[in-house]
Amino acid sequence: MTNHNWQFQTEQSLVEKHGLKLDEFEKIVEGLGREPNLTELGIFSAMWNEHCSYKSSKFWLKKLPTSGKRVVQGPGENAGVIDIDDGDVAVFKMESHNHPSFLEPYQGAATGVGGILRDVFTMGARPVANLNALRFGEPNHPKTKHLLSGVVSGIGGYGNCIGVPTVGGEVNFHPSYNGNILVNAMTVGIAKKDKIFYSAAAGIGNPVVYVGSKTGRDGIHGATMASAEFDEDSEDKKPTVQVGDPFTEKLLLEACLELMKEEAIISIQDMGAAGLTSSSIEMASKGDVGLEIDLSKVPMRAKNMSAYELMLSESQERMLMVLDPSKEEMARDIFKKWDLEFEVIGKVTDTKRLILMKNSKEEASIPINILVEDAPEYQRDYIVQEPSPIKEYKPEDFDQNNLLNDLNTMIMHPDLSSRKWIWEQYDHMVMADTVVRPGSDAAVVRVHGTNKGLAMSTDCSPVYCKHNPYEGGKHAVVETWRNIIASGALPIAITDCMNFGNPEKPEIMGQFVECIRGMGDACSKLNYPVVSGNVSLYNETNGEGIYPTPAIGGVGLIQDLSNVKTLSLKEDGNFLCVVGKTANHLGISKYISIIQSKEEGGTPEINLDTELRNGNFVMDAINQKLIASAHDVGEGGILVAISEMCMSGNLGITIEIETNFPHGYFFAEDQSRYLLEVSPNNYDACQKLANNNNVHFEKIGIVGGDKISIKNIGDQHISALKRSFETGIKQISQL
Amino acid sequence: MKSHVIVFPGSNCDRDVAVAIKNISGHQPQMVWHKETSIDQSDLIVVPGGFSYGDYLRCGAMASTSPIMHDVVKKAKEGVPVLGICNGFQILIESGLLDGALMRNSSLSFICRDILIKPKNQSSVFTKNAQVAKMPIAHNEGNFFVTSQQLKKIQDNDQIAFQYCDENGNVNEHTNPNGSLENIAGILNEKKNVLGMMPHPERAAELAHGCEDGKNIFESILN
Amino acid sequence: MLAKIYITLKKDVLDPQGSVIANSLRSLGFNNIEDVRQGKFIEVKLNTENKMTANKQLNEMCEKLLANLVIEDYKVEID
Amino acid sequence: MLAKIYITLKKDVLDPQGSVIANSLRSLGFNNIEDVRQGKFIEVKLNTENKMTANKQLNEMCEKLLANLVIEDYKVEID
Ligand SMILES: Nc1ncnc2c1ncn2[C@@H]1O[C@H](COP(=O)(O)OP(=O)(O)O)[C@@H](O)[C@H]1O
Ligand SMILES: [Mg+2]
Repeated sequence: MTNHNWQFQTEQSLVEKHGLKLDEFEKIVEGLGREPNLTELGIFSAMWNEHCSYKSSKFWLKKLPTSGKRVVQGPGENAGVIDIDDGDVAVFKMESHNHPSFLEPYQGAATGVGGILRDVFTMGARPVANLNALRFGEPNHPKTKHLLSGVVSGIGGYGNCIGVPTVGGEVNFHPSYNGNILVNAMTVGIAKKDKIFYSAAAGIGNPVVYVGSKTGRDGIHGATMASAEFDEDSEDKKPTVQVGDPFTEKLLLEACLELMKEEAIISIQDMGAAGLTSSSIEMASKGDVGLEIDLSKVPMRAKNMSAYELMLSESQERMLMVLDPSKEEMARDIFKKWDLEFEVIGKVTDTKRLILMKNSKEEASIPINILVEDAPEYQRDYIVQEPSPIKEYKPEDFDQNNLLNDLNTMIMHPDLSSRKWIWEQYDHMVMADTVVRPGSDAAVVRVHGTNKGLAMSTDCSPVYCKHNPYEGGKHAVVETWRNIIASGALPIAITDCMNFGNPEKPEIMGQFVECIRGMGDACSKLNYPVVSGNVSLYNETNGEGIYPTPAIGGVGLIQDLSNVKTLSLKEDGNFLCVVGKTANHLGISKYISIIQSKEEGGTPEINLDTELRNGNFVMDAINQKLIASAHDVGEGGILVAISEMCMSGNLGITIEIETNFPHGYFFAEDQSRYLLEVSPNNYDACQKLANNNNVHFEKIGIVGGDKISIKNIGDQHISALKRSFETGIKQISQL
Repeated sequence: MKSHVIVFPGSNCDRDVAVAIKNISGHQPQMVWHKETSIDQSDLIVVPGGFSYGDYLRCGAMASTSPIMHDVVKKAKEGVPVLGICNGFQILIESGLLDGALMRNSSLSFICRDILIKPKNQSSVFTKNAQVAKMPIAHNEGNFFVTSQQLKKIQDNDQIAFQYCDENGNVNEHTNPNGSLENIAGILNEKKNVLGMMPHPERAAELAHGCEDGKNIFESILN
Repeated sequence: MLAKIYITLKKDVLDPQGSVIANSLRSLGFNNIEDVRQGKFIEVKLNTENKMTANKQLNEMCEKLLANLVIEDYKVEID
Repeated sequence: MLAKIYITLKKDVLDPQGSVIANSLRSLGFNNIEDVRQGKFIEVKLNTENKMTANKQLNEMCEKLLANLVIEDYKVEID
């Protein structure tokens, strides 16, 4: 930053408290031709912060592949839209609510869910599924129990009440999140392709309508407190934590969907972060028009709210719409029926400015383009660090007599144990279309009234990303791809939530750049574009960044629900086969971290050609009805994956494969692998299909009994394994 | 065959139960908004699950004061079969059609999973063909409570419809998901034409749900 | 006029929430806890000056909606 | 010793329950309701006779467990 001789009336400290750099302030003055007043400063601060402007990330996000045959709407709207045939589309997005959830886990997580639901139903879709991606600190960190139970009950509290099933997610524990947990929420909705709603305002003179809850002093930018204007009775004016009201959201959802059946809405935008500010500016900017808003018309919950507060309040469960004036009364009746606020607060103008009035006084007048197009954009310096070196492990370093004990210890660990304690607190069946419940690879939700379904999964391995951001970025994408394939679906597109530390540090920016590059390569190769996403930077405590965490949410389509696969073993006598080669890559594996308490050895690499071949083979084999059950091999390696199949199906297995490096074979985290249960009748056909496609396919055992028996090593009862599996996460809640 | 499903603000299993009834009986039930004051002639009134009024204050309390509930109570007293599921059960209790109270689960957390129930009463229109059945529960307040005198009364009068059990029909504390007195999962009124139950039969009503045990209850009323 | 309403579980009704709170408090080191019961505290702002009618109204609100008399008792206080 | 603890939402924090209860009461005909706020009322039985220490303990309980200070205020009363 240049060294200024501060020549402005506005206090320098006030500008800083609004998170604006001094040269950014200069840019504002230049654009306006004068200094901004406090309300305007607040508006710029909100629009130009990282969250709204993507100023550090935009340049790199543009590199992601975002188009494809099925993409109806890529990034840039409230949510992405993909074509799922027959005139139907799936609408989805993932979003972070990290900081609020750390401050108040229940409300933070709940309002996170509420926010992402609105993003999806704003587009005209009925939400049909919620997922989440959660990261907490170490299991025994003093805060973890409180945060875990608060976040889980907050997610459930909101989703259960509004009646959208929470069907999946992921959760990890790692010390890098001790002071900065991650709560990423994803919603998937379904709409008709010809009934999608967008945010661009249009029609000069058309009414701008506010609907939903009243506005209070919820979550107003911390800067309010600091600004001189609020010195007297400042106690009263303290910004407050947002509290979620899922009941009102349910009413808002039904009212909006009811109104959307009529030809009344010209544009619609939910009020999310930076509330009325970002929603009104977004509408105006997309539509290339101006808006004039009378703030005294905004329904208020608290007394004496200033223009500044009204514009920056983050009260939940609110929407802004531009209506066809001839439908205004009809719309009002619908909202009245649902007991919701409905207020015309302004109109569309041709000034291309945002003009705010309050009690006939002009409170702000800003050209829209300087807020949006002229927003700062940075190409921050970055350093790409050398990935951690790959370590070769040798059989001599391991005692094969401990192998089954090690397995037991691993599946008891909160990172690998059953997540049942979590998903049993979520209503994962409301709407009665959940075909595959949590606990398998991807969840499957039927498209209501049809025989097709959507498969969905969220994934990321931050440890992989930390030690090799490029491979880690690839991995996060590919892991959802595999999960979706293993459930019997065709993967179609992803959403992402990029959680990183401070981008002003070159090493962190380097992680971001490399993760994006990895994601982009995987998406391009797999024809699996990014249609929406969210960036959360500055996740740091005491100067320490979190591990790079590009959480990915993938969605796939199953044309015929009879092809759905789960990971439960189905039948005695079937063969268990592995797809993909195992090369004893133990680096950064769960084995090394849980059993040896080390984090070393290098991230496994993914060959995207092999990945594509193996995935296509599994899809073909499922579509040809050759497969009884399927599971991808993920963290923990083959033996953990086999255990999951056994425990879920309550069936044992005899593993016949012989290896001179059992720990390597059974716990390695080599990529691009799946386990398939195949009946003896279909085995030859599978083998042939694999050969024709140059895919490594190998029988490793026979299903049956109530134990996992490994030749030359020993036995483990499934019921004992299950007891260990179910303690992991539950234990934290009992700490 | 005419059936009605009451819709309150915050109901969220109204569509699910309507779909189940349509699939099983072939007839589309009529949805009745809570602000209406009367229901046409009906062979079955369903008070569905969900979070009427957000479950704020007490589950079912505010819905039980809705305008439509006068007529539901009246029809119930005239003998029309009334089925309350989950939040519907809570509403029927709050409206005085059924005895007892539904308190917070003893685990203090929401529980969504499959459970097994077995019929205790086997003579009502709802339970006459019932057997041990698997279906999901999904609730925060399903912990059934009555005073000891009331318990004796509902026992003597054969009003206990379902109890939580295991595969073999054993009823004990290990098969009790929420702390309910006597493992009670559902109860009937004195005349046995009103049933309230916490489990969701409409979520176990077709192959895609992975289990069809819930159909039995609808079939025995509808066919 | 501001009224305060206290809703408590009847004596012989089990209070699962209260017992969990009691246990949590004990495990935090508060060993002298004998019992905890959790109830509701509702503040109602009424537009009236007449205490008598207000009192009558508030009792009616409790009977009709705020309390479940099967399991709960209530008490009304007017400032 | 019996102590009473009142936990209420901070003044400007949204109380979704309170507003729905208020609407519900209005639709039952109580038209003069201005506002309703719902809080918690916790009764704690402590095995001690010393009011001073009890008071200190109870405040600690509120800070550590009973109240969520991010959104709630609390008040302790000893009989
Ligand atoms: N936070 C959560 N909420 C709901 N379901 C979860 C959550 N975390 C994990 N699950 C479910 O648990 C199962 C296992 O998750 P995960 O370990 O991430 O599987 P995988 O390694 O196959 O990706 C999946 O069905 C997933 O949807
Ligand atoms: Mg997963």
